[in-house]
Amino acid sequence: MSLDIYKINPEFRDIMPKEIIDLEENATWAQNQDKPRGIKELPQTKELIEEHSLCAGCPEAATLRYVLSALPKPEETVIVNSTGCTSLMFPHIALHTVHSLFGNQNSVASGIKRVLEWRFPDKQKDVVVLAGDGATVDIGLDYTLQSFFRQEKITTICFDNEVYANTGGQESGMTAKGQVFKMAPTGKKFEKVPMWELAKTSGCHYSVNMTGSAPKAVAKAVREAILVAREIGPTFLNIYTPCILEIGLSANEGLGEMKAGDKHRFEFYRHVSPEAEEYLKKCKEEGLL
Amino acid sequence: MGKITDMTETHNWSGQKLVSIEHMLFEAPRTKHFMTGSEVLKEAVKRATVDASVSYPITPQSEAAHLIGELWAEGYVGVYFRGENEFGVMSEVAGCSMAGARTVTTTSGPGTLRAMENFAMWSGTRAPMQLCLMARGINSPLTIQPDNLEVQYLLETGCMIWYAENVQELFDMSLAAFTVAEQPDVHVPIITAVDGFFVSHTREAVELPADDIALKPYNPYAAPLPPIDSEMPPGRFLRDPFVMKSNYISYATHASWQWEIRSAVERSKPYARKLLNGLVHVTGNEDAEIAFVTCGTASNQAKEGQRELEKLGIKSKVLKLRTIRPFPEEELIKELEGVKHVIVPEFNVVGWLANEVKAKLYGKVDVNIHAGPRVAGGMSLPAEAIIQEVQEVLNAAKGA
Amino acid sequence: MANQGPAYYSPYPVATYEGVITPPEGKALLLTDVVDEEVAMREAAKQMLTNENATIFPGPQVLYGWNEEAKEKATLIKEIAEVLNAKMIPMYDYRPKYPKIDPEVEINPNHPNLTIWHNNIKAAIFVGVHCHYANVALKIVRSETDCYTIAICGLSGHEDAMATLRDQHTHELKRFIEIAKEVKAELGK
Amino acid sequence: MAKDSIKIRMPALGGQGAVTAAHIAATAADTEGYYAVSNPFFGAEKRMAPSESYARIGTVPIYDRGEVIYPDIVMIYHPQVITMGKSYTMPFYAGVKENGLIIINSERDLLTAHDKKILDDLNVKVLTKDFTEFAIQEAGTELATNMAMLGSLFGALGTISKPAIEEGIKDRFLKKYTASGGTATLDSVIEKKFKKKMDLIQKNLDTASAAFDLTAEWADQVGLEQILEAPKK
Repeated sequence: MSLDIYKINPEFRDIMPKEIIDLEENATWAQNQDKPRGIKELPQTKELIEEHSLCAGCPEAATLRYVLSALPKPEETVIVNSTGCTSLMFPHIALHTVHSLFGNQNSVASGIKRVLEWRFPDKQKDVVVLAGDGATVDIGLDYTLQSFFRQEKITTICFDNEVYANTGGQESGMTAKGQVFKMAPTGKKFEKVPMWELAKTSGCHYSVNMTGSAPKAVAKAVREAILVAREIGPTFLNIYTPCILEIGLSANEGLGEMKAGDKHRFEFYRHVSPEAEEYLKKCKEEGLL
Repeated sequence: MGKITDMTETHNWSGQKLVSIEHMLFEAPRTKHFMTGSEVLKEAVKRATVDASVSYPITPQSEAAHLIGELWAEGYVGVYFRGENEFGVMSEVAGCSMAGARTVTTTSGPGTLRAMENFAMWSGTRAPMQLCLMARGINSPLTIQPDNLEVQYLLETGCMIWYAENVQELFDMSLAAFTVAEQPDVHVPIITAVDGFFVSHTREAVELPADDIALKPYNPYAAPLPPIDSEMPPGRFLRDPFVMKSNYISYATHASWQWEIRSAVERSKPYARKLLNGLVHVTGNEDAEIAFVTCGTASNQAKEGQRELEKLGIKSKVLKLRTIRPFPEEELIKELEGVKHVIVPEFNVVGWLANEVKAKLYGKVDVNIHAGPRVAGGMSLPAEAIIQEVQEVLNAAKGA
Repeated sequence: MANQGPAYYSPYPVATYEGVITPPEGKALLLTDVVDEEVAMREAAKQMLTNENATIFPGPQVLYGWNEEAKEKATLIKEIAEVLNAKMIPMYDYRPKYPKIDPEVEINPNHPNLTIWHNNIKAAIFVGVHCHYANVALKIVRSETDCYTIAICGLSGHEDAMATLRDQHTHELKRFIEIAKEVKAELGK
Repeated sequence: MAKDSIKIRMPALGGQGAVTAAHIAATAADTEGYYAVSNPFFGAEKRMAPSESYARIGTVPIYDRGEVIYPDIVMIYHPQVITMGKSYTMPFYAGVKENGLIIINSERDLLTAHDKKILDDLNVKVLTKDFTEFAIQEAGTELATNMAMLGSLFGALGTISKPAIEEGIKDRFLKKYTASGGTATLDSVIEKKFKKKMDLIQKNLDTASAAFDLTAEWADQVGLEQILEAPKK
């Protein structure tokens, strides 16, 4: 049983730090729970992420907490990462995760998902990709789209901060046209890549563009996307999580920036294929949503 | 179609009887077949209880990759698909291996270079997959010919590199490779190299055990780190962690980690010695003063040269290196006792094997090392060219 | 830099660099020598009983009750600690912890020296740690501390430890307990 | 004096079946008890473009790999190899060894006086014959040209028997065979023409056999010495 890997042997309980005991006793694992996990439990329960070194007030860090709170079955979930700011958080997630290279995350995830299906034919194991916009849309675009073409049963979540933040603020394909960043000293010359549209065209059964402003909305999208990926095929979430550092905002201004985004540039976009729609309806009836 | 759950204590999912590597290599009765290197790799994979393979077309490895696909269609291999390009494929097999699968893939020349970043990642994450490399030239200009320059680029990736001379060796070596790579104290990727076309497309006699036996499955829980499957503690496990931008001693971690990969490669030696019958194979006159140090097809050509030289009254021997990483330094030094001239014939323009030999023997053996003859771009290296160069070396030595 | 180890601040804190590798099946390794398992067990027990602040570092494979063997081993390791008068500090996972570890109560493979320095540990047993992380840690310990390291490994052992026991399962742990008791009696500890 | 091993170079045009011929030659020799190896020239061959294959046969282990630089026997499958230079080696007999043999598939003599002088000096015998026409007569299709050429090779060698050749041909057409995409397509074309696989094999065997006899007779007439040692059984 996957949950057993968190169970501390009684002989060692007295020497284990609190965070580990908490993980066993007070995290919301899906097993032995009637209701779906969710954002509402964040305040009372042990989170699946420990302290990490992102900037104070980083919307990406907050959004990752929402994502982790919404995983339908974390004890059977594998997360694949990429390089960038996000990779500073990944070692601190209490799940099996992989960081391998910059841009290859959907390829690694494809291999893992297929092998887990092969090795555990009687279990449902979810594979979720978490990466930034540089990894998803620039250096890794081929691998992202090809995994959609191949109908890999994985969920890809792009933390879109519209910039290469970890390397010091360079233009990315997701940067808005006209924005001045490093490597675009006179402003970006072409439009932001409509990745959520590409995802739809490339075969994703569920594609969303949103901001990280509303925790509940993020959690709902994450949950739906992972459930659809389990049964139907690839799913994609683009979540705007601005780099407050690079656009000159202070630690408490990230939420405002995302809320502003909700109104125009990141107006909620949601594509659901007919098969996925039907499946989600079934999930609702079964209490999975 | 077989399912992994069909596997029993004695038989794998395709109904083959599970045997030890020793039985497979040394005890099972064999019959003669006549086939190419591509075909023989299929035969090896068929007998290896392989969980996963990902493929991509590139000459000359495509046929081997097709044939592994046929094994999947027949139910011998669990997971198989065509990836988008070699960078993707090498990441896909990394995923397969990290998720606990016995994994194999193939590539050649430009594919190797495209995928390059992956190989160091493979070893760093201790993923014990096998890459069968069918060496081909590197652009530019475009070439599809046999030329093993690409191996130079792989030398310091932290992967083991073995080199097979012919179709028979490719079969035996690729089976042994799974076993050695999966040893818990080794557990790094292995590249089994052959010269493309010279082995992949050459048809020759080969002795094979029956195909109703297969190697025991890979056990991902007898490994130096947990597989990515949420089934082994610690529950919080990143393979592998990002240690930059931290206030702890990341440089020591990275240094130690890199040394550990090299140590792991070194630990493969006793296993390889046993399963390959030694890391260096010797043919020719034991007491010769001329020794060819070779790998792959250059060994063939040197043996042809050795035989012709003998007809001319010149004694020589061929020291064929079967492993390049780890480098069989101890064996080579022992075999060079009494040798005055080392000749290193190669199928690439830079002479990477000669460079290796020089670096490893420097200050340890008093011998003249001649880096050549070398051919590149797919040219053949006929015995005639070898004989001529040996005579020039001998004449120069006399003149000196 | 605190006390340095036998390799001192070596750029090559690696036993394989000196040609030492894991012991063959059925054997153990003491520094550079392949020895019988019992010889290594005696020496390990002696080092633990005679050095300051002897500590056992149990790793994830025994800390968590993920299978029957892990549960049995946990009981036996606790007993070993009692017999050897040793403390226990867990290596409960392998992440590079942020912002820093508490070296009083935890050890981490990325900077094991911090825990060894802080607690002035002069002899330690690594058990239940995955081999890769044990090896990463042992190389750092070997280079940057004067701690006598002992690996009790369920697989092939660790040449970077000063004493390594391989293929150690419950049967072997029980045997180690018996030997440790003997050594303890001999030493009058 | 017969040699302990020989190298055969087969320059042809893509689609003529020279790779298949080299494979069958080596398989037949292997059946007869020789050491044998075959390989194609390593290129991206297209139809009617130069294509080359090689076979090596001996009573000692064969180590040599790759393109044959110094052949004992050269088999020219198509006149364009010579007339249009569709060859990887120029002239087509470059590197040929003393006491060797050249078989040319052509309806007319393509050698210049200069060529003849060089080959005469090396004591290399040349057989020029229209094996395509021969194949059409014997098998009803030019696609059997390679079989005629093969039969001719073995007729000249004299130490590899017809049953061994039969084994080689059957091995090629009855076993599952790994071929490049183009060859696989050609296989199906051939099969359609002959309707039945066994019929195809019989026609191939008959063609090879007739060419064998014809060449053996020619070898007698021109006094061709034994090129390859008999196998050590």
